[in-house]
Amino acid sequence: MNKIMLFAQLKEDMGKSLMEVEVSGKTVGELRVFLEEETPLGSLDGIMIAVNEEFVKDDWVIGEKDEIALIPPVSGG
Amino acid sequence: MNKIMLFAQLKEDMGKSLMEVEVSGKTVGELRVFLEEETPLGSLDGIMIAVNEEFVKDDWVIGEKDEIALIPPVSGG
Amino acid sequence: MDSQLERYSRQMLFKPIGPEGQIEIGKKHALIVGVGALGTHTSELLARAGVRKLTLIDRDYVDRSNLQRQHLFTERDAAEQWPKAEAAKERLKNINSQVEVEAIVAQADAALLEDIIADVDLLVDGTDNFETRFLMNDLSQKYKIPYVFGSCVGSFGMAFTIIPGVTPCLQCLIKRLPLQGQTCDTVGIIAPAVQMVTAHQGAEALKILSGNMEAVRKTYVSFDLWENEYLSLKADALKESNCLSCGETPEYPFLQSGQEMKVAVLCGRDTVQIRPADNQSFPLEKLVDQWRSAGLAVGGNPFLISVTKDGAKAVFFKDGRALIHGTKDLNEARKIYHSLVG
Amino acid sequence: MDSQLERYSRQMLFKPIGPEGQIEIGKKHALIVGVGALGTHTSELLARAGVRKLTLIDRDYVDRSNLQRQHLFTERDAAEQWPKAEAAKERLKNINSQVEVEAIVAQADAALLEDIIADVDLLVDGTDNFETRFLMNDLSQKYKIPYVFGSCVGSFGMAFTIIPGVTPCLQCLIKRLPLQGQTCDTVGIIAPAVQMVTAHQGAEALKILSGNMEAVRKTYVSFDLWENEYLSLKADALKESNCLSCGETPEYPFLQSGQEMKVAVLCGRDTVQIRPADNQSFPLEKLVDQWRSAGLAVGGNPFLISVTKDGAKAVFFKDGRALIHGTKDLNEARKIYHSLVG
Repeated sequence: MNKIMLFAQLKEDMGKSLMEVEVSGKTVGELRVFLEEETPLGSLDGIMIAVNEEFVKDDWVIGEKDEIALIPPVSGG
Repeated sequence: MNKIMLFAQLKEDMGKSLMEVEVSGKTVGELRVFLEEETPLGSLDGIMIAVNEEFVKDDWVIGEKDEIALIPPVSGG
Repeated sequence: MDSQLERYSRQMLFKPIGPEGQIEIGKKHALIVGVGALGTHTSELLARAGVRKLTLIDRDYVDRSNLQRQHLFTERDAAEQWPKAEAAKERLKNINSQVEVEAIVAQADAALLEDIIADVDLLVDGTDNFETRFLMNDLSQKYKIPYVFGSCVGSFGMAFTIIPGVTPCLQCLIKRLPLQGQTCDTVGIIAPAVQMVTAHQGAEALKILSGNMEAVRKTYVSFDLWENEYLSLKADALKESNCLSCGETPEYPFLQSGQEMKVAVLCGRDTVQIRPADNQSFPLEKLVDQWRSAGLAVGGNPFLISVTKDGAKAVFFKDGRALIHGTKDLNEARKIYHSLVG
Repeated sequence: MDSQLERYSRQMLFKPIGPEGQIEIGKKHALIVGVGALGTHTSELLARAGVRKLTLIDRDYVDRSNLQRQHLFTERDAAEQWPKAEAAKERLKNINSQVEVEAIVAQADAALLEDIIADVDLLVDGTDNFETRFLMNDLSQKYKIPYVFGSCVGSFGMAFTIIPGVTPCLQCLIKRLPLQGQTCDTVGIIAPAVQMVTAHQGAEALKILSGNMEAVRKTYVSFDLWENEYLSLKADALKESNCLSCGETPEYPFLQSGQEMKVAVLCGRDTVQIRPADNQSFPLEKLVDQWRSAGLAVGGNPFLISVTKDGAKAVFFKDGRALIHGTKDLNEARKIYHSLVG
């Protein structure tokens, strides 16, 4: 299983700040499509994705038990 | 091996913020004595010790690869 | 000890700065774009720390609803609707008369920023929108000036230090903007989240200004103070060699005229039209959810959405174009737009 | 919206607070002990957030070397040596005239604190010494009032929220004080470290005051902003069932007369004698290293050590007893003692 941490808008959309899914073997790009299609998160365009405390590109392959964080850049200041 | 993170005064005394030693099997109390006798840290009286991100008492036994942090409560404000 | 430096004694006692670092700080000029929550905190911090010069740019004036989180400002500043940059300058002069403070009450556009960039040593992010951030990012890359990014909303925030030639730039990190409508005007903001961002921005600024480049943070910090979460994320893998801002053949797109957000009064009407920059995605449904959730009146038809806020009515089309009714003031319209969209 | 509440609109838009939480905050009384770096930040934050009442206690006056990190104060406050609590009050009234601010210029001893504790809802740590912190800790336990601990030096700091009956107390966590001489006067302090502590203290205060107890942080935060380190450490295992402050048969040792640090003018001499409280270890060699490293003149003989700071000479004996020469002012002597020892 993989843990996914959600922040800000994404936490609101999902109704929780942590979800568990099995996405190992998928690329990060495939994870985006999966989450957009299977969850209430909606478009993840522009959301930064970190795997094991490191931001990675969409071709990165997720491993078993990898911990994922979805970071929406917010604009306030 | 165990990693020990050092902060503030302790970092100064040791000349570095991270040290590696093998102390698994020792209790935290024994770790205190070991560090006081074998390193430049001097008295660790009053220093808080965390193992794997959790503060523990002096009878706690350190495991292999456990990560240790020495936190000196500072007084400034 | 030099009597002018004696006030910084506690900062000089900090060994990585020391008297040498303090002298370096005292030679430096920081440009703070946006003097709201982040900008008031960082400008106070840098004025107290003893920089040579601070330039503050903000187009807005002080409102009572700013006082909950924007330091430097008082009830009187709000009652008199004093421009933020000028109100900040007045307070900063009382705090540290040795620091030169230049206040510019204007939209921070490419022309203005390129005009004043000559001797700037550091760019500090105090803005409330990504259009201005991408402009600062291009400026940082073109003139090789470190840029300390920061932003926050609710109890959530983030900070990252961009060193040209070393780290990824903002364009590498965020290719398309997630305009999901979480702004301080829709989901609120608590002051501790502001301070958490500025604690990071301030520490990075002091490292850079005192010449301690090796201490600069290499990770992207993201936190939620209400959820008690703190992440420190490596970002190197996102550096793009073909990035248009920091890559091998940079074009600095946000410094090119024609690329910026277009804001214009509609001829003969009390309405301003806004066309966002190209690289923004525009999920109108999410925006509508946010606005409803914030208690705003939302209407519309299959072709457009209208939302009313602070007496002004904004109409959004599906491509992101917006009409702000009830004003001819471009800055007022920008303010309403960013407060709704981000 | 109530026009009095409208200024807090961005805080009420934050859902976990909301209008109900804002009304709660507006009923609460926070006591801030120490109005230095931490205390000025947290008092500004809570005044802007709209608490009903703030009580500020500080024995000291504003000095120019405070201005580098202590918000609220200006050059004029330093030139006029205005008492910190009063200078803070004056500024806070300009920021939020709806908040009642009581300034007390005095040593925060047990008698004073027990006298004013009656309707206090929250204790906020702004002090620079552990003697006062242990006093606040006992007060927190005896009267069942949450206590938000914080401290910092250099770029290093920490924060922890103590909820009586739930979390360990300060006495459980720190049984003996490590008086290693790292104070803001010996190793310095940078303002971002202060803001990092107060961001945490402020968030915890808002949770508690708005009635969001389930959101209160359960971990002990410790960070170093220059080293880019942040730890969030579980502390439950340190709770002691036989703790004298929070255990099953509490004695609140720091509220007992005779247990506090003893400070007295020596008869007929321009000298104050200080005897520290019992639970302190006293590694004189480490202190000497710190003082030398801070550039202070240190002398001595096999029986005692003398150190000169700001024109005053302090003499330390091996058991921790100290003589502060050149003053008959107890508070001045305390200030010198804590600036050297912690």
